[in-house]
Amino acid sequence: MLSIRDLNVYYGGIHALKGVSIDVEEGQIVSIIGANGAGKSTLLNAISGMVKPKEGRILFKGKELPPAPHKIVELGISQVPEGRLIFANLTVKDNLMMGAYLRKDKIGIEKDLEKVFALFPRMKERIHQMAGTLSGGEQQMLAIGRGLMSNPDLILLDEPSLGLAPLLVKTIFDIIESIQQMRKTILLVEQNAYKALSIADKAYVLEQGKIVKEGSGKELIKDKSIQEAYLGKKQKSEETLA
Amino acid sequence: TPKGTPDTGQKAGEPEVVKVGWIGSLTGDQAVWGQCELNTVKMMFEEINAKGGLLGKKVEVIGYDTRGDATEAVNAVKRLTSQDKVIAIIGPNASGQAIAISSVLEEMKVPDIATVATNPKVTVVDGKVKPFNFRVCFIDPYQGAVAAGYAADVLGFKKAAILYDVADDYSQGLTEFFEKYFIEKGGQIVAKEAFKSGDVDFRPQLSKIKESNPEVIFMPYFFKEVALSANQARELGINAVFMGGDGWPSDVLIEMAKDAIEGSYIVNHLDFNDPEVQDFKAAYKAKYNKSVELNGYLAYDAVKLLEAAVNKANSLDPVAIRDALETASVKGITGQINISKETHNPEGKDAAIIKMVNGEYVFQQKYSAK
Amino acid sequence: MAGFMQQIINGLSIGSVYALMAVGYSLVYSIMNFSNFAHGGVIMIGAYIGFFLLAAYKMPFYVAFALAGAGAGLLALIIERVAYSPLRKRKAPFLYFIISAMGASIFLENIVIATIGPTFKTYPKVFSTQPITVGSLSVGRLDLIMFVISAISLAILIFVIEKTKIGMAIRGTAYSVRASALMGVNTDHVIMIVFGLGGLLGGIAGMLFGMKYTVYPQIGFITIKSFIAAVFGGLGSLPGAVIGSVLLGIIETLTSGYLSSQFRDLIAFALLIVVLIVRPMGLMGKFTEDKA
Amino acid sequence: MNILEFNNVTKQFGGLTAVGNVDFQVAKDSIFGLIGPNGAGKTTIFNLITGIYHVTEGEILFEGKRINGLQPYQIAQLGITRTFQNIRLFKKLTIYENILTACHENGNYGIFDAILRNGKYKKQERIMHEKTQTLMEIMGLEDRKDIIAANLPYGWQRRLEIARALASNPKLLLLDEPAAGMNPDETLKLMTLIHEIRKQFKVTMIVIEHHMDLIMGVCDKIMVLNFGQKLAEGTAQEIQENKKVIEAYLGEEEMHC
Amino acid sequence: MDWFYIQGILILAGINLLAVLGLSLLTGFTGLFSFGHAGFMAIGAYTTAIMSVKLHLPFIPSLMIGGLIAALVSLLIGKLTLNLKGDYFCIATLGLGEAIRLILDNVQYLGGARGWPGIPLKTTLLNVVIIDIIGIIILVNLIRSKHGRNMIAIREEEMASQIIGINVFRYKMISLMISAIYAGVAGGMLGHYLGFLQPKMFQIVKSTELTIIVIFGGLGSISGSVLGALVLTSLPEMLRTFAQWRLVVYGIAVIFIMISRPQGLMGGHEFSFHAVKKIISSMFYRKKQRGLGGR
Ligand SMILES: Nc1ncnc2c1ncn2[C@@H]1O[C@H](COP(=O)(O)OP(=O)(O)OP(=O)(O)O)[C@@H](O)[C@H]1O
Ligand SMILES: Nc1ncnc2c1ncn2[C@@H]1O[C@H](COP(=O)(O)OP(=O)(O)OP(=O)(O)O)[C@@H](O)[C@H]1O
Ligand SMILES: [Mg+2]
Ligand SMILES: [Mg+2]
Repeated sequence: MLSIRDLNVYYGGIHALKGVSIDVEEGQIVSIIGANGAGKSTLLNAISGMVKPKEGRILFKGKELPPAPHKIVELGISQVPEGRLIFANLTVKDNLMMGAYLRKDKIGIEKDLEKVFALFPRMKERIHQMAGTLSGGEQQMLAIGRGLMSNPDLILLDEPSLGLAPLLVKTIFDIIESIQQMRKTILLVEQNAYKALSIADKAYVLEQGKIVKEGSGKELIKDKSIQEAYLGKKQKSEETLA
Repeated sequence: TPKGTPDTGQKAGEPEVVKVGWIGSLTGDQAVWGQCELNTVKMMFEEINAKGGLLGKKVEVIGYDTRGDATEAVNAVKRLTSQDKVIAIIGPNASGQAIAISSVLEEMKVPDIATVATNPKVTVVDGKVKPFNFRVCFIDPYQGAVAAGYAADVLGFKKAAILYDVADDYSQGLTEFFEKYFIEKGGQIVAKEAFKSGDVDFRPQLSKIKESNPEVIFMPYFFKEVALSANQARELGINAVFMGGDGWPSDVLIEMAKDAIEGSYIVNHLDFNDPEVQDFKAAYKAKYNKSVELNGYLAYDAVKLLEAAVNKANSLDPVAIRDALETASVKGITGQINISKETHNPEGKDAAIIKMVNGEYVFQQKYSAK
Repeated sequence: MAGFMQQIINGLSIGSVYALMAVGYSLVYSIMNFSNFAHGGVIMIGAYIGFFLLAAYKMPFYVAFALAGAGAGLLALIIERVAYSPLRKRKAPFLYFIISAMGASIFLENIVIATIGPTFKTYPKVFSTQPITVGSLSVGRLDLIMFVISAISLAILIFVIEKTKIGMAIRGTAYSVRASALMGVNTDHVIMIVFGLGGLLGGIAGMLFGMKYTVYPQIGFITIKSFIAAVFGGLGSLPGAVIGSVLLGIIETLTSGYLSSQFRDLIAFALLIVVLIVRPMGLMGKFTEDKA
Repeated sequence: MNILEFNNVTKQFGGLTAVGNVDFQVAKDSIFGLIGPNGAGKTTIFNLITGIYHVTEGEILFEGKRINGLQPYQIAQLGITRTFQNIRLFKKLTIYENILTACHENGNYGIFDAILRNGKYKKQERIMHEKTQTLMEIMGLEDRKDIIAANLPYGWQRRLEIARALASNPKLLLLDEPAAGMNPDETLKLMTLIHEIRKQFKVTMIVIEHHMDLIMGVCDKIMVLNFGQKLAEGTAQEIQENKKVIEAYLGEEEMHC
Repeated sequence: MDWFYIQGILILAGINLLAVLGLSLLTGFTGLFSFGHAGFMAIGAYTTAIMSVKLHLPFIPSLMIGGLIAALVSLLIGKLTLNLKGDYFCIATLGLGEAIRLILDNVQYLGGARGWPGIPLKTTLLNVVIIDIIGIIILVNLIRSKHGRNMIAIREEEMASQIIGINVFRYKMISLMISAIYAGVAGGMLGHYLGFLQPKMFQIVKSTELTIIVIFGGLGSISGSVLGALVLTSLPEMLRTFAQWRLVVYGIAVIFIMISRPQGLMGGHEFSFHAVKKIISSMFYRKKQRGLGGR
């Protein structure tokens, strides 16, 4: 569905992505893990057209992506950005409606709105609150809900569990799986590597702008070096909890 | 030479062309007048050149824009006197600029003839006459006195109101002297209201003036505001006679406020219908396809005065011209100009009283304040 | 009392002039978050277009009116393309936009002086200037028309901004161009629509201003007043812009009428500052506690 | 001895009670954990302590003195500082400049000393630069000295926020989700860092986090908020076993493994 | 070009520069946008003139008093308005500038709108340059100190500044007062350069001209301000021959430079002393290299 070949992105002198190639099959959850600054967000932004790659190709359903971000959304790719980027000056409802900006099917929109409210009842309670005054976690819920509202074929999630309470983190991963059930494709960037790998059909490890490993989620979870670099703590915390 | 005075009566290879400077507003809200002045000067110089030039040399004008800004005027005069080496400068039309440039004129020893700069301090400060500043127009106290005298003595008004532009030097000057002389003549100022340059709505002030029931309203400002305020006054049902100064005359005023200003009186520099004026008016119109504004007449006189001084001095040296200007006398289009050595003003110049009749500027009489 | 009422009417009349100008200005402000000082120039050009269409081409009023609005809207778009869009592309801070806007306004004023000329022009009479009198009070016909037109255009504008999808996109873009783009909004279009609308309102304002007063290259100067009025009412709030304008008009007239016309602006400014001290976001501006 | 006390503090936004009648004490030199579901009012408590919001009711005592009503900078000067959940760095300045700026209380000289560049200025500036240098080293930022803050990846920005907060020698440091955006490994390092900071700077800390490992690993005492009310308070052990907390916040699964 | 003329432009550029330096502290380094600095110039100009003409004080003390009075007025204004944000503050200063002008228009003792001629000519290129250099040194030293850093912090992120203990209001006030002193002294020099003062000289246009220079030169860059003052003061002079087209060209030039260098002339150099150093050192370096036989 999505295939990226040899992608190179620069920020001025900083070479943020160095020849990255990934493939995402329809209906899969593909996770990308990596340390801070590895270039994960940059990769998602390149797909969304928010940063212009210097070299490389991004093919979506076999076709080259157009340069303008709104055209890319039209094709069915939507991003839930890192740091939420909710519209602080709009109400919760309007934020969600912005998510559905390109959709024309009124009934479908209503249905999806109800779905979002079912996922996040807090959003329904706060439907008229200015989004800027929501708590951090509430904003994160809103951002995810907004991403769902565009009913995309491919949804790019940039650290969706950031700042969410443990209970909600669990819910979020459940939601991600249920989104997959709705025959959508998901490209997931996560710091919570354990969770991200356990639900992934396929995963990539990004280090300093390069893909250093790829494989199925299950394989990678068992990988020694990955356990050390990204999951090390998980084992330890399990000890403490036990 | 760092601070070389332009010695025009100079060395080998004497210039074939003599340069005369002009400064004034070509841009900004005073551009109407500036552009007309420069046009007039250009036209006159062509005439002079056709007749053989100044002392046999072709004369050329270098005109610089000042945006109506004193600082810019100083820059422009510095450039004219040092780089362009002009023998004299004509303009500007606003007093602020004319005052600001005098130190440069003195330093570079080049005379200036202001056109419509009516503030007394253009030529005389603290009782001392400024050696290089001259003008061809009458001054604010005189104009104010004429207006007040005519209103009180000839028209017999007792109650006057004043509307003026508080941010404008010209308007403040006329206001002060009109008020002073009108009261001296036993009149009463029943209202004195101000607006600020750039305003377009005068109803609040006019409403207040209306309540004071004046017989005459003195409006010492420029024709755009005159047109607007006159119309608004009539709309508010004010029936008093309007009176104004030399900021009024223009075809545009009539076009816009013909009915409102019917019956108004204006203190002017000349009678537009004077037969002697017609040639110039027609020539200007033919050349520029626009009617000449009031400033054109005074620019005309400034050029005439300069020509007379050069001929009298029989020299193109700026200082010699200055000396000649001190006692120059010439018959101008706005009347006889006799420069006084003490004030550098054209003394004894009568004002022309004009009345608006059927949308025409109709000359009433020459009038001079005692 | 009649005097007082007349002054209030005078104030409303001046206020509605400010209001028409302030709305277009405030609209652009609310999206772009910078004071578009070229708006004055757009208003002025609108006034000239209206003038030429009426005086030289003798067009019917409604046609001229529509064309003046359209022409000014187009001009605003051109300014956006030439002077702002390159800055936007490079994500320059808002101050640079202001300078570019000032450049544009200097350019517009002076291009008119250099080509059409500095003299003011008078609109041909379209509506009777005979005021409507009620008792000893008089109201200009044009004042009434301006009042109605400001009210209608404001109502339409608020409806568009608050209730339509494009309005939502406008508000979204106002907050974050980046986030809106991610939602599939063609932010370039939205910004052009905003400038176009702002220009359109400016053109209408200019033409009505020209009819009521006169046309001259420095009309833009008066927009400083509407800028102040917009701040007074709360920046970015369209109803605020209108209320601020009307209040400013009334304050100005009452000050001239009852306190001192010499110090009118001084008193008006002092009042403005008092209002801002009590309500730092203007009368209708939303005061949001900064959330950490 | 308690460094901070909340007595019956309430904060309302319009009809919404974000914090309602909350009482708690933070012991000096301890690390105090503040947890609770999203929107429970945790950040609001930080905003109240630092004076960014004004309390609706109740009082906040710092070292026994009432601080509500003071300006944020006054509270900061008393020795309370914080990091922000939504990062607020001096974006266009470099890492070094960010910290150096925050060191301003470490050196004391007037405007005229600065203008004259006298000895006092030089000496005090040196102190500030040294302090900055030390902080950079402790926080592991020294080799990124000249990077503009805005261009840093998320995780480092959080680190920089902590460094900046430490620069003003706080007695009480409030960390709002310091591990957000860090992977488990980095979170682990952060834990070590927090212990290190406690040792080196002798600072009391209040930490808001949703990473339970971090909270359980570093906090001496934990308070759980829910809907603006105190739900529970106690040691890590007590909190983990508290039914109400599990139900409202932690979730079942975590306990089973 | 004649030196006499150039000298005049340089003096004006120097006077503008001084006002611009102050404004640069306020706008470029503290992030406050003022539209009323012509008002502070006016206060300085008239005060200085009163001191030297009416009280017969020497020029330099007169200038200093002019600056101080401007600072005093800014203190009053600041107390009222510095809590306002962004454009609200900007409008308040605009109002202030106009208010000052309006008062001066009405004070007949100082000439009212008709102006005040006969002020002694005391401003020379030499004293302008000296005062400018002092002004630059003070500003550079200030910005390189913790006080300057605090101001920059306020510009960058006001809330974070408070949280690290910066008294935001106080520093805004200091910045405003210093900028008012600069503007006041510049005004004093202007009056004693022209020998004439008129409230008209201090219109909004003058304020915006200063702001344009600051931004044009590059926000937060002193070397940019220097360059900006020189370029923008002489640009209208260079365009003189365009007559009524002059400002048309000027407007286009401003837009063109903004869109082609959207960070201003010295854009990207946050700390101008870096820039100054770099420029100077690169100049030396280049010269040296050339001396050694080129690169
Ligand atoms: N706008 C920018 N300008 C300059 N450099 C940037 C910019 N955005 C990102 N970078 C740099 O590019 C690299 C990759 O950043 P990116 O945000 O993609 O990392 P990430 O993997 O998403 O990290 P995190 O987990 O912290 O979100 C980093 O070194 C970062 O400093
Ligand atoms: N300025 C405000 N206006 C209105 N409501 C507000 C404001 N600030 C916070 N709130 C509301 O108060 C509640 C508490 O918010 P707070 O930011 O303290 O939550 P939190 O506990 O920090 O949550 P999170 O873990 O998601 O960051 C939330 O419901 C939020 O929407
Ligand atoms: Mg990222
Ligand atoms: Mg929070």
